[in-house]
Amino acid sequence: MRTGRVLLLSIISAVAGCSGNQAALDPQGAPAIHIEHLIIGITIVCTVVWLLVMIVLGWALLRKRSSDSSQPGERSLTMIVGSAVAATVIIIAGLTIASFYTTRGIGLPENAALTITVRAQQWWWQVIYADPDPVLSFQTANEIHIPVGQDVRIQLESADVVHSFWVPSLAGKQDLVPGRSNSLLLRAERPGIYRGQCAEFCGLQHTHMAMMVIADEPADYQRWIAAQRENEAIPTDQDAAAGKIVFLSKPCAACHTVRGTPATGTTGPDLTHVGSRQTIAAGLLETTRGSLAAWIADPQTLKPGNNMPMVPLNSVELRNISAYMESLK
Amino acid sequence: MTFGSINDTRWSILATCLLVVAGAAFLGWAREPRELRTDPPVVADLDRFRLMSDGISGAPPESYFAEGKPYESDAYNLSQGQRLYTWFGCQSCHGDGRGNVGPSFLDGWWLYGPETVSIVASIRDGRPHGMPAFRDQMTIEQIWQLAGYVQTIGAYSAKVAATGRRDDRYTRPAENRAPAKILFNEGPVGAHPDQGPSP
Amino acid sequence: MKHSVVLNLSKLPAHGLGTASLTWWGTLAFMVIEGTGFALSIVVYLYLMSLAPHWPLNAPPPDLLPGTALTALLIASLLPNVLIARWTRQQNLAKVRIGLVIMSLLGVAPLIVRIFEFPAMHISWDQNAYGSIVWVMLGLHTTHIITDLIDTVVLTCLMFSRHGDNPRRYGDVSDNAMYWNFVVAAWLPMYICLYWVPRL
Amino acid sequence: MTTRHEGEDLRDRGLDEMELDRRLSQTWSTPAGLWGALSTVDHKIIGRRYIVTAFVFLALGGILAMAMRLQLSQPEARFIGPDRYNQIFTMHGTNMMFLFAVPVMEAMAVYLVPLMVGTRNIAFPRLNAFSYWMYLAGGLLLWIAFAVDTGPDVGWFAYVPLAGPQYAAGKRADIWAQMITFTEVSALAVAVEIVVTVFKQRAPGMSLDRIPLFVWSMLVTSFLIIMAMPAIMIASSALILDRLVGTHFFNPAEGGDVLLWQHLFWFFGHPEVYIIFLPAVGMVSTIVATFTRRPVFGYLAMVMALIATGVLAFGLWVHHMFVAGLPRLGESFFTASSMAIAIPAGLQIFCWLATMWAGRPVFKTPFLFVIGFMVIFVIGGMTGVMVASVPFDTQVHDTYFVVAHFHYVLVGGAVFPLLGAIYYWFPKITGRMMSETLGRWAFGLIFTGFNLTFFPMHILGLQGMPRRIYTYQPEMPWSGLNMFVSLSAVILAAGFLLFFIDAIRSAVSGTAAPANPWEASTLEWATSSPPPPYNFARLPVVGSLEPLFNNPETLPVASGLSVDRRELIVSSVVEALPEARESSPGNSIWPLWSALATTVLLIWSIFTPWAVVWGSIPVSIALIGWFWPKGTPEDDA
Repeated sequence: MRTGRVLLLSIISAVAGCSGNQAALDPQGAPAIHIEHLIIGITIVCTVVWLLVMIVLGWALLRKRSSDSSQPGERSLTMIVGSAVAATVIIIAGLTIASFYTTRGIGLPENAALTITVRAQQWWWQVIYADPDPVLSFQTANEIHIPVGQDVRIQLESADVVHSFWVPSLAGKQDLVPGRSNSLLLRAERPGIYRGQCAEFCGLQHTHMAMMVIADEPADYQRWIAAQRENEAIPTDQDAAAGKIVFLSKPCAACHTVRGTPATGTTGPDLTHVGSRQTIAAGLLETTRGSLAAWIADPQTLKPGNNMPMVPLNSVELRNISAYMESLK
Repeated sequence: MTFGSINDTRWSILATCLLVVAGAAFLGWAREPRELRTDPPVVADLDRFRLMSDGISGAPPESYFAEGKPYESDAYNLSQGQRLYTWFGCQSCHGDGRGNVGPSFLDGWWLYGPETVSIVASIRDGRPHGMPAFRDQMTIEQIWQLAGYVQTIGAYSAKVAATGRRDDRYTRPAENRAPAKILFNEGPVGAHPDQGPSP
Repeated sequence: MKHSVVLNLSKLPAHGLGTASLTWWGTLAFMVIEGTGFALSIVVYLYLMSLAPHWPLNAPPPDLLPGTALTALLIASLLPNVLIARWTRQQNLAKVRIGLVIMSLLGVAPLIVRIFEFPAMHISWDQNAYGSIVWVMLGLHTTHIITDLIDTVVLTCLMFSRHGDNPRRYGDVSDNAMYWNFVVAAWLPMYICLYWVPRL
Repeated sequence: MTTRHEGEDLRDRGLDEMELDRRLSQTWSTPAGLWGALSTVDHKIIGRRYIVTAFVFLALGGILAMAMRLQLSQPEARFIGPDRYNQIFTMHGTNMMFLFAVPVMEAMAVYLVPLMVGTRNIAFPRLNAFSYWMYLAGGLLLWIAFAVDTGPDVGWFAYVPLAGPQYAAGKRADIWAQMITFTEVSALAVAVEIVVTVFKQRAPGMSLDRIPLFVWSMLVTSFLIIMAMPAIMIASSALILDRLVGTHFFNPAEGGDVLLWQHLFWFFGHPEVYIIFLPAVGMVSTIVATFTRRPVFGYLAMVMALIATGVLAFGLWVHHMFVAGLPRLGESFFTASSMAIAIPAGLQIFCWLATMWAGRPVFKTPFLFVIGFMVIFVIGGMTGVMVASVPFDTQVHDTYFVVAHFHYVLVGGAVFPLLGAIYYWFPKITGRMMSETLGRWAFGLIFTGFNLTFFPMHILGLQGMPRRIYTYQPEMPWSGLNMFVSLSAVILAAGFLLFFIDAIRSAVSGTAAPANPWEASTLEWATSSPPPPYNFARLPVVGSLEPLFNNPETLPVASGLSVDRRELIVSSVVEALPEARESSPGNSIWPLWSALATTVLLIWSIFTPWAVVWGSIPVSIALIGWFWPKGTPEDDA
C-alpha cells in the first residue's frame, strides 16, 4: 500500500536522522534522545498493527467464498474478536508503560545546577541570565547559550499571551503561560546551534518567533558569559560613532537598552551585544549590516504587525545606525 | 411525489439569491481591513496637522480623513494605543486615566479640548506645567495611536472599537466605554484645581 | 410494500401524561443541560478558590441574611408547587388556577430578595475573579427564576383562558412545576457554595 | 380543513390506501410558497436544509483550506498576509467543527432517526425548525464577519489571553464566542429532540435491543452534546464577559486563570471529537450491514463500545494540555485514559472486520467509502495512541503531525463515512440514485488526494514545522514537502468537486430510486423514496433488529391513529410498548420569529450588555407566541 510505503520512508529518514536542525528526529540532547527512542518504538508497533489490520481487511473482503456452505460460526468469530481486543489491551498497556518510563528517564528540571529565565513576548524571546550579584546579571534576546553536557533548567515565563518553548533537537516543548511559571530541562550532548520556534499560536507574528540555542564547550561558554557581562563596545569607526548618536536621539532608545549608554528602554530586546548574535528579529534574518539596515528601515514589511515601529531615517542615518548595531559585538 | 419540495427549493433558491445580494452590498459597505503597515508618506503627513495659535484644537491633515480617521475608529490602532500607554509610562502621571500628578482623562475635562489633534500636539510637543514632549521617543504614528486611545478614556460617547480592560490589577470600574458621559450627567463640575493648574 | 395490520391502537389515550408525555422528557433533558451548566459554574468557583491564596479574594464573606432568606423562600415555595402538581393530576381547574397565582407571586418574591443579594456579596463583578464568579452564579440562577416566572405567568393566563381546561395544559402546568423544583434544587448547592464555602 | 363527526375524530382503520394517503397528506404536508417554506416543521425538509447548508459550509471551508495551501506552497510566500492568514485558519477550524461537522451529523439524524425508529416526525418539530434558523444565523454571522475583515483571528480554540480583552482588538473574538452560542443552542436543541425521539417515539416493538446501530450512535452522541456543550457555553460566556464588562475569569493578576479556559474548552473540545465520530460509526455499521448482506457482528458489543467511548470521552481532555505545565501525576492518568479509548475503538473495528469476513461484500460506492474509512481511520487511531503519550506529545504537539493526526481522524473517521452515507441515503432523501461511475471516481480522487495531502504532514511535524504559521523561511527543510502537499490538495479538491457535481446532477436528473434500492434492513427503506410528509401511512410494528431482512414483502403495522390531526405513537422507553396516541405540532412561523429575536439579542450583546435586558423582551414575546395554543386539533388532547 502506498501509505504504508510513505510511512516506512518516514521511519527510514528518522533512523537516518537527516531532518535538519529543528527536528524531533535529529536529537542532540538527552531528553530529546529518550523521546526519539519512544517515537520510533511506538511508530514501529503501530505500523505493524496497522499492517495486520489491513491484511485482515483485504482478506475479509477478497477471500474466496465457497457457495452456500460453511457459514462461519458466531462462536469462533467471537473468540477471534475477543482475542483481538485482548491483544489491543496488552499493546495499549505496553505503550502506556513505555511512555511512563520515558517520562521518568527525562528527569526533572529542578535538579539542574544552571537556571536561565526565558520570558516570551509578542514576538521575541527575552533571555535573562540572573545572578545574585546584579552587576553580573545580563539579558539577551532570541539566543540562549548553554554549556555542553550539562543539565540546564529553563525557567519559562510569559509577558503577554501563551507561547511555547520548543527546541526539538534538545527537548520536547513546554508552554509559557501568563501568571504561571513552568520549567524545562535542556541538555545538549554536542556543541552546535539548535533552532527552536514558538509552538503555541501567539498572534500576528507567531510565525517569526524563533530562537537559537547555542551549546558551547564549557570554556567557550565562560568566555561568552564574560563578554555578555561587558557594557557596549565603544564604537571605533566613524559610521558607528555617528550611528550611536542617531540611536540615542531617535525613538530607538525609548524601547531598547544598550548598557553603558543612556539608552535604557525595556520594552524591546536588549541590544548591548546585538552584533554578536546569530540572528535579528527573532530568527528572521542573519545578523549582517545589510539585514540590520533592512530591518530598521522597514520592520513592518519584513514582519508585519510586530511592535517595532518604522522610524523615519534618511539613508545616512540608516547606514550609520546599522553600522553601530553591527559593532555591538 | 414531491410534496411541495419543488416549491420549497425554488423559494429557498430565491431567498438565498436575495441574501447573497444583500450580503454583498453589506460587505462592500462595511469592509474594514486592518492595516499593519502604514505607507511612509501617509505617516509623514500625520505630522502636518494644523493647530490653532492658542494650542487648543485644530485640523488633522487631509489624508487622515481620506484614510477614515483610523486612529479614532479602528480597534487595532486603539489597542496599540492602549499598549503604548503602559510602554511609555503614561500612568506614572495620569494613573489609570483618573490622573495623579497629571490631569485626569476619565472625567472628560480636556484642558486643551477633546479633539485628537490637541491630544496629539500635547503628546508630541509637550505642554506647560510638566507634560513632556515625546517627539524623540515615539514615532508620529505611535503618538496618534496613543492619542486615539487617550481620547476614548474620557469619551462622551462610547466607541464600538474601544478597548477592553487590561490583564492587570484592577484599579477602576471596567465599564470604560463612556465614563465621561456618566460624570457629565452628574452635573457641572467646574474647574479642576485638584488636577493641576490650567494653562 | 404491503401493510398487514397487527396492532389496533384505537383505545390509546389521545395525549400522554407524566412519563408518557414528550414534553416531560424534553423538560427533563433541558434540566440536565442546565444542571450541567450549574455544576460547571460550581466547579469553576472551586477551581478559582483552589488557586487563590485566600478566599474570598479581597472581600469579606457574603452577608448571610438575603441569601438565607431567599433559600427559605424557595424551599417554602416547594409546598404549593407540590400541591399544584397534585391538582394537575386531578385536573382540578379551580385549584390549579389558585395554585398558579400563588406560584407567580412566589416567583416574584425571590427576585425581590435577589436584588439585595448582589450587594451582600460585598464585591463587584469587575474587581476580581471571585467577584466575577459569584455574580455569574447569581446571574445564572436569577435567569432561571425569571424564565420560570414568565412561564408560570403565561400558564396562569392560559389557565384563565378558554384553552385552559385541557389535559395538555395540565401536563404543561405539571412540567412547569417540575422545572420549578429543579430551580430550587439547583440553588441549594449554589447557596452552600456561595455562602458557606467562604466561611470554611 | 378537518372534518369532525360529533367530537369523534376520523381514524385510519376504515380507510382504503388511496383515501388514507390523501387525508394524511392533507394533514401533514407543508403548504407551497415562501410562507410554507419558512413555517414548515417537517423533519425531512428541515433535515434536508440542514444537510445542504452544512455541505455549503464544507465547500467554503475547503476553499479556505486551498487558500492556506496556496500560501504555504512556497517559503516566505506573500499571497496572504499574517492578519488574513490568522483569520483564515481560525475560520477554517471554526467553520469545519461548528458549522460543518457537528451540524451535518445532527442533520443526518434529524432526517433519518424518525424514519429509522418508525415515527412521523421528530419530537419537538418546532424546536427543530428553530434550531435550523439559529444554526443558519450563526453561520451567516461568522461568514459575514469574515467577509468584512472582522473574522475571528484567535484560533478555533481561542486561547486566552490572546482572545481576551487586551490582546484581541475589536469584535473579532466576540463574534467567534457568540457564533459558538448560536451553534450550541442549535446543537443542544437537536440533541434533546433526538433523545426524546429515540426514547419515546420508537415504533411499537422496537425494544432497546432492536434499535438500529445508527440510532444508538446518535443517542449516545446526543448525550455527549448535552453533557459537553454547557462547558463551552460557560467558557464562551465568560470570555465575552471578560471582554465586555471586565470580569476577571482569565486574568491572572486578579485571581483568574489562563488554564481555566483551556480546561473548560477541552472539557467540551474532546467530547466534540466523539460527537463528530460516533455518528460516523453508526453510518459505518449501517453501510457495512447492508453491503455485506448480514447484520453487524456483535450488536451488543458495538452498543457497549459506543457507550464506553461516550463515557471515556469525558476523561481525556487534559491530553490537549500536556505541555501546559500540569502536574506529572495527572498527566500520567490522562495518558492511560487516552490510550484506553483505543480499546472500544478497536473493538468496533474488529466487529466490522468480522462482519465483512462473514458476509458477502458488494462493492458499491457507499461501501468503498467505508473501506477508505477503515484504511485511514486506523492510521488516525494509531497516531492518536502516539499523541496520548506525554513525552511523544511534547515533540509533536502543535506541529503538523497533529494537523495530520486530526485530519486522519476527522476526515478519515467522519467525512469518509459521511460521504458514504450521502451516497447510501441519497436515493431515500431525493428519490434519485447518485451515479455509481462518478461515485467511484470521486472516491478514488478523494482517497488518493487525502493521503497524499495529509500523510506528508506527519513528516513535516517531525521535521519541526509548527502549526498556524503563515509562512516559513527558505532555510527550513520544509519547502519540498509543502509544495507536494499543496499539489496533492488539488487532487483532493477535485474529488470533492466531483462529489458535489454528482450530487447536484443526480438531484436534478438522476435515475429514479425504488423504495429500497440497496435491499437494506432498516425501517427508512420501508416507505417510498422520498418518503411522504407523514413518513408511514401506518406506523410499523417491529419484531426484530432487521425488520426488512426478515420479511421484505409485507410490513406489520399498527392502526387506529387519527388522520384529522398530526398524530404519532408514544411508546415506553425500554420495551417500546405503545402508551399514547400523541399529537405532533403543526407548521408554525413562530420558531422563525423566535430565532430572529434571539439572533438580534445575541449579536446586539456583542456590543452592549444591556442587549440582554432589552433583547429578551422580543424573545419572550416570540416564545409566548410559539407556545400559545392556536385551537388547532394538535393543541388539544
